Amino acid sequence: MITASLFNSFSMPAFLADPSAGHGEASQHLAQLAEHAAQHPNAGPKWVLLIVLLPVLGFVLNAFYAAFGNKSKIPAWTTIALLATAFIATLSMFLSYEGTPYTVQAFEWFNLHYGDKSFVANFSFYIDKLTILWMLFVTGLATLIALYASEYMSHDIGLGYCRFFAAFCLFVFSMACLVMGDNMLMLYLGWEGVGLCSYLLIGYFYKKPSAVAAAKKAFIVNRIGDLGLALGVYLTFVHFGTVQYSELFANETLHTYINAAATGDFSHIPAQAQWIALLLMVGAFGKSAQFPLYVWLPDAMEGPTPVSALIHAATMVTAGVYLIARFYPIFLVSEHALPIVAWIGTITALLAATIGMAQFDIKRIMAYSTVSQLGYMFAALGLLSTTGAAFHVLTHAFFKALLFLACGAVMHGFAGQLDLRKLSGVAWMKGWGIVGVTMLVGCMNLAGLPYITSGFYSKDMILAEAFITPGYRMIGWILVFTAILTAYYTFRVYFRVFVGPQHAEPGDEHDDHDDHAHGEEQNHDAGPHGDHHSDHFHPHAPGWAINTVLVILACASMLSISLAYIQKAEHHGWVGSMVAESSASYHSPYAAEAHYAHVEHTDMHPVAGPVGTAAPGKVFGMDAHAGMILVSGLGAIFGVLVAAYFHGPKGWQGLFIGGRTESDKCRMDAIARRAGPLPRLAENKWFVDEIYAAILVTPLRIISHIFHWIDKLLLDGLVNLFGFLPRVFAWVIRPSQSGVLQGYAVSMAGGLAVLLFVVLVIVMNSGGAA
Amino acid sequence: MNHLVQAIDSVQLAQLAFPSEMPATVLAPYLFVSAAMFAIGLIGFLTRKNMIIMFLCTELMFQAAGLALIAFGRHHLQADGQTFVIFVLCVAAAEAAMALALVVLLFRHRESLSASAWKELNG
Amino acid sequence: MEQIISPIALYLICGLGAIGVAFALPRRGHSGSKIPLHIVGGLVLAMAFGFAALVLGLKATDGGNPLPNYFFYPFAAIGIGASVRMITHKRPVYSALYFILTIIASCGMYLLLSAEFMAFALVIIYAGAILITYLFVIMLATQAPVGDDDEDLNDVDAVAREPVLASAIGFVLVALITVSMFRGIGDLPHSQLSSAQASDGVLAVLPKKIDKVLDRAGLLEEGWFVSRDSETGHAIIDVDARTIQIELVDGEDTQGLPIVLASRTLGPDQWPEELSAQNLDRLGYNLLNDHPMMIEVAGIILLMAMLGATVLARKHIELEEALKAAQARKLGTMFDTDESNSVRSQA
Amino acid sequence: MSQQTVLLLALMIVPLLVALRIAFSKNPDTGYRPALITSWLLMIPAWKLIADFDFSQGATTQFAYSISWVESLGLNFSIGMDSVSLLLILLSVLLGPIVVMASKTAIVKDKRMYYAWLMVLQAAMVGVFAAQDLLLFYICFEFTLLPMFVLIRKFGSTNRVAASVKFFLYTFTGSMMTLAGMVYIVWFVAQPDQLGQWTLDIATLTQYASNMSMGEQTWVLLAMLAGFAVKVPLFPFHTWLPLAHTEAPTAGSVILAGVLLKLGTYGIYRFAIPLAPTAFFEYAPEIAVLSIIGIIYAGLICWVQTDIKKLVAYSSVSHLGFCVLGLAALNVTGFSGSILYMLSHGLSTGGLFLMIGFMYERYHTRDMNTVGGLASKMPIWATFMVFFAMASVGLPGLNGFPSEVLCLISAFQSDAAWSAAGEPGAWGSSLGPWFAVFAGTGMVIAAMYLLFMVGKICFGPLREPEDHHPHDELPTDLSMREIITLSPLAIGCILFGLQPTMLLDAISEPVNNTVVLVEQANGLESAPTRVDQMIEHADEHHESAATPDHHTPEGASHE
Repeated sequence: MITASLFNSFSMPAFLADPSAGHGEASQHLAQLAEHAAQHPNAGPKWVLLIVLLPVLGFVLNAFYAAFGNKSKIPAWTTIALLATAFIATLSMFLSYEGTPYTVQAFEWFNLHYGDKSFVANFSFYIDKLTILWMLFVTGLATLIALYASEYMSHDIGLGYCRFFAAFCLFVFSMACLVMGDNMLMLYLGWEGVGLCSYLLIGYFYKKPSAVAAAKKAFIVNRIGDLGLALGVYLTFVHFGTVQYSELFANETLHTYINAAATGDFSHIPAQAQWIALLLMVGAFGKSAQFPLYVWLPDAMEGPTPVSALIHAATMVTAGVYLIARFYPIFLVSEHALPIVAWIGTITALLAATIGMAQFDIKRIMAYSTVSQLGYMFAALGLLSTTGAAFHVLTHAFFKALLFLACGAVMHGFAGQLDLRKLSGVAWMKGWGIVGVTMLVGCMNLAGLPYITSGFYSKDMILAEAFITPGYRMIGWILVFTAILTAYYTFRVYFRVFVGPQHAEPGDEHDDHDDHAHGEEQNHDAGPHGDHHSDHFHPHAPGWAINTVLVILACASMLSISLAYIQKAEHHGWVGSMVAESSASYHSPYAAEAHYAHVEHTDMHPVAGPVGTAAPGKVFGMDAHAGMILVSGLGAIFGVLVAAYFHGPKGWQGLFIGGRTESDKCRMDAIARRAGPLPRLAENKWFVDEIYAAILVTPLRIISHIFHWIDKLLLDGLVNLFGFLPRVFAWVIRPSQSGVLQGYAVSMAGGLAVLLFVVLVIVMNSGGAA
Repeated sequence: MNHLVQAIDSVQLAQLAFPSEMPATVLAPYLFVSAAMFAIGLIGFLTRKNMIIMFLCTELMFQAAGLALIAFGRHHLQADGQTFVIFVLCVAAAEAAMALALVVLLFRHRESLSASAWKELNG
Repeated sequence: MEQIISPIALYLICGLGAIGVAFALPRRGHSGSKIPLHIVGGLVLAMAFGFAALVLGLKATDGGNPLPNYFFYPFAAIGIGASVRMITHKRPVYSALYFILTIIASCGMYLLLSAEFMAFALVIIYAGAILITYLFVIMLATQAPVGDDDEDLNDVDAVAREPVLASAIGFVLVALITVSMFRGIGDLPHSQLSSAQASDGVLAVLPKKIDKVLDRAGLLEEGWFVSRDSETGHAIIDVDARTIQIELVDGEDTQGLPIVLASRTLGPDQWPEELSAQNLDRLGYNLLNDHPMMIEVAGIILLMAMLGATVLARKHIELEEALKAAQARKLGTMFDTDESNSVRSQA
Repeated sequence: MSQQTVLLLALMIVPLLVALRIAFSKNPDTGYRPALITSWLLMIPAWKLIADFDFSQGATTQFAYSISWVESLGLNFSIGMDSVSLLLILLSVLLGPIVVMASKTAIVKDKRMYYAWLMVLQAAMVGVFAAQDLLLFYICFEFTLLPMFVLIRKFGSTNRVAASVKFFLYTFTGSMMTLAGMVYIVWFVAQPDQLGQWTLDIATLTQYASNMSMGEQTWVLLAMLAGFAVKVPLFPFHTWLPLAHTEAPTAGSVILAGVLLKLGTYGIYRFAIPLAPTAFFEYAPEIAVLSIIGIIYAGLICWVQTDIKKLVAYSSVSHLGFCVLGLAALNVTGFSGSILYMLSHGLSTGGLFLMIGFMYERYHTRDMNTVGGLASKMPIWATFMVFFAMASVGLPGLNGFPSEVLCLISAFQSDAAWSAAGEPGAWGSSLGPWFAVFAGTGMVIAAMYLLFMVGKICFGPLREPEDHHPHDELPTDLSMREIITLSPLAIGCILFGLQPTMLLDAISEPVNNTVVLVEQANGLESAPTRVDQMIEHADEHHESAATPDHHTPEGASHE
């Protein structure tokens, strides 16, 4: 009921009320570009295919290594080399891009002709700036993380190592298909492909039941989203008659709809067209772990950390953002899709942040923070700021990968220990300095400390958008609050794990170089094992590969600040320039005005939807951007301070006011004990998993069992009954078959008599012969 | 009295052609006898256990059928009835030959003529 | 035409018959009762028979219709009585003999139905051949009872199986057959042929017989014959008008047709007394002309029956292997000697 | 008789001859080698047929051959193939060597009988798809039962007797009704006001069948569906399948899933639809509902199975629901998708059954609670298992996907309100988006049960039966023979997934013809649909900006 009223209370802001805003033109421009691509299919340079082919080659090679029992690091080096080449190819694709999208075809895939219609979806690729943007960080990060993994996975050298890198390559291939595909089926192929790789990599330690369960959960929850996506794709084809981007974006019908939406009048856009966006949205929610389908992502941390970093933080989970950005025109013609996206994103951001605050497993905290940050991106998309979303995707990719890899380094070094209560002062340990510093960089970015972090700029763009868009101020406030929480939980991790007194309890992972190390520890006797760890444990510090990658990523995080300033005037920065001229180029007129013109938008009352209480573009009476710098910057600092107060080490450098003496005793613990059920609820993730189990999984399971019994007893019973009836009948009449000749003769005579009688009756009734 | 004269007339066997049409009232008693004989044959077949008697009863039923055939042929003034009785006779003879051979065979196996001695086919 | 016999009466008769037969069928254990049950059954059956005769007779005389010949009644009575006795008698030999009696009674009825050939054929084939075979088999296959008492008889012969049920079914069946038969019997179409055509129509196909009879009656001079249809070869004779065309023939032409010199017609007054078709003529003609296939079928049936009976009744002789070998050797030498003999004789 | 016709005949006759040779050999353990060689050699004529087939005229019956048998009744022995038949024949021939190779160690006694019947089955399968005469089709259709019955009865596992009897009686009862329906059509066409003479030629019957009244067509359709729905199997008639699959030997399961089930859908496509077009059009929604119930119901049942073979068997029921859904949509995409499904399901589910068979040979149990976590012991096996499971889930790039896509699109398309302008097959009739949505849940459910299976059998800690000891002949992991057995299927899955266009092109003409036939029989034409009108209307509205709105598109509810 609440949701229903919520939906009714808002609808799509009529962003095109002002004809001067130029979106009709943008739409026209897009159509021209797309049409150009449609008229010149397969016009791009063929070497672009390398980006896709190299990972496939990597997969095949790794499979061969596995088949021939390779026991060296060659799989890793092969992968790194190939992915690096792919990255270079992407770079050259970026550099050689001339402003018009083009397609490159590998081979024909679907080609069904009937009548004058056809269902065409080829194995070909559509290159525009959005694609390039995504592919740059996908291939770049993949290369770096492969390097990292070459060291991280070294205890699994052998079959597992090959398996890991094969799946890794397959993932990059799938991601490339997802991002570069020139039609929705290619996107779907990539979409499912990354799902598969995610499944394989989460379940990498397949002997651990929890890993298997997490992998299964990830795949199935994603599959629910995929169902939405698939239906959306099918409906697109059914409605627009094509799934190819170039034709779709040049589709006249679509532009008719966009023009209709520009007037704020959605009543003439058929429901079918509006449903497409809603269905695609479900897919995006699944892949990008948005409420209510986010539950798989925290569990996915069962996988090796490089996987968490690449797939579950930087690239795959942003596929939902890419999807919505790519199909922005379709989302625009849906009255309710974008508002729902905005609200779901906001709710997810808040919910995940609250859960993240109360977790103790540092990887899970990062996972929830990922969910939360993805919520930001979705909110941005819903607020018509694809630029903001894309920028946040980019910065988030860097700093979250960094954070994960740093956590992974800790995990690697401390035998799988992830509990922040059992680690302390890691940064001060020998050989862990680089990890400590880079972790700090990552945390600052995630917390969004003002001006000095790229995370601040991207988040600020989203928050400003929320405040200046009429009717969405509430979202803005929620996101600001979430930003404070984010700062808190981020630095909670940092303060507890990386600074403070040096203390470490190793995890339960046996660190021998065994192929099957991760599964077999359960079979070992726990007692002596544990002693061994606590008494003689020496964390082994990260090697050069890990450190190099961490440093590069930290630098990248900091350097991406500059992106906000490149081409700031025209496009909101470099990312904006990449998003512009793609199908995602519909950025909010409000933002445009706020940024460039500083004009008061007194006359911009939307046709549909309620008007915000404050005049658009004003925060605390200031320009939205300036106001945001104030609000979110202060909020972030506030969050860090709170974290320091509750979790900071006592007297740490004499600078902060922390009260933690040992790793597991801090002020927060005392408060949490007294705060009633709330912290426990948050720690248990608001029991969302349990609720799902209770209202979805268990009933479904029960229904399945009921079906099983129905099948066994009722349906099969009926069949058996039909088989049984003749037997009963036979049992009844069998005695009549006495075997005595005269018995049969009697029945023959009797039968003849009956027959005659019947004939006689018929003759008499018909008044026959007599 | 003229009935008696008529009777003697028709027994003159020299006068062999069909003397005249036979009305239905004359046909009916013959058919009645035929039906009765058939019924008796049937009952005999159903009740008697001796296989030879049973075969005799089938012969009796053949006789009943033959009588009806000839009576109808006479009624219609046609020879087909008699022709069929010839056929019936052939069948009866063949049946008798086979049946008696069978009876002998069966009797050799069971030392009994009872039809009930052979009931391996019971269900 | 109305029903010959009322169904109610018919059911009654059949009911009586059923009761009678049921009583009359053989059984054990009634030696104590004063009146033997089969006597009672016989009486009931006689009642049924008499009642039937009465009903049929009354019905016929009511409408002024003719009744069957008086000889019919004794034949019918003997026939039915003998057949009842046949199925009720405890000794198979007697049954067979009673069956002969039934056959003889049927023969009588055949005679009344102007089927004298069939009557005699029946006696010869049935009574003479088939029943004798039966008697042989009865004697072969049955152990002769030790004494004359019923108690000495086998159960097989002495006890009827389900007499009541069988009688009921049998007579229900017969009641239904007769009811349905008698419903339509009055409406049976009469023969299209006149009586003369029926009996003498066959004469036309027997020209040589006509020639012979006319010749014997002195109606044909030298060279005269009955006229024959040039195509079919039938005699030109009108049995209704009782006229016969005769002609004077002088040899044959080149195509084998007779060269007719003169012809005239014999009137009804000149129709000789003896000129009539015998029953046998008609039967033979009918059999050979209308039902030739039946002869073939009957022949095959009889042949097969003969073979079957031979195979079935053959006694399997179990020979030892050695014995077989000896037999074969013996046969072999026999052929050898034959061969050598013939060779020698040729030489 | 052309060379190709001889080859086609050879595909049917050579296996029969080999079967006879095997059956009459003295040694009861013979059979594997001749069967193997024969089944490999049969590939040669099969490929020759493909090479010579004129795909540009896919709907024409090619390599046809007909000899009259009983002329007065119109009985002929006539064979030939259009592209749909060709592909299915190909599938049958391809599965031949695979099942023979898979049986090498699984069948230890009575090999002579086993391989002889396998060869007979091979011939019957080719015959049923090559038949151009109703009677020949029916004979071959029924003749597939007999070998299968023997394979289950003699070579199945513990409960084989009950399984074989149920399999035989159930399907046979159904197909007797099919026969009745077919006989009625033949009789109808033989009426003087129709063709006026007896014929069993399928093409001729198709021409006249649409003259039947609606009532007649309904009965004919019901009769034919009685047989075909049991064979597919459609939802309430599926209970024989899990039992038969579970008890059958591996090769039997593979053929059953790979080809025999397709006889049902092929029958619907080839007979039920063309011979009762009006009735099928009328009852398409009901049939679709049954298929969707089957998809969901069987899928959920899979989820709670512990017997792995039963799980895969139920998954067949679920998967073939998509196939029937595509047929019920009665449009080009639907038919194409359905035919693709017939082909693809044989590869992936056949593969799964092989995997299970190989596992069963080593562990002698199918209970997932007893055996599991095999990835650590049998990595190659586990890799293939995951691969085929993913193919079965419908992962894009593998074989399940193209067919699933087309089937679901077709369900959308067959509702005019949801279809783009002028789509052929969009008559505003039968199915609609809800069909697609509910059928689509099958995708999720498929992932649920297949991952459940993979998770239990491949992953997790190693579990083996307590009395397990290594197999005498077989290595721990897959042997080379077994890998070679699996490879064609795996390669087929990938090729199929990446090159569906090849197949779509091949079948496009017959499929289009069938759709046209249905359209004509129902007096439908692909008129501009309501969406078109709505668009026009929206344009007008946009230009004049004053027209009041009369249109509320159907299904456009946002509540």
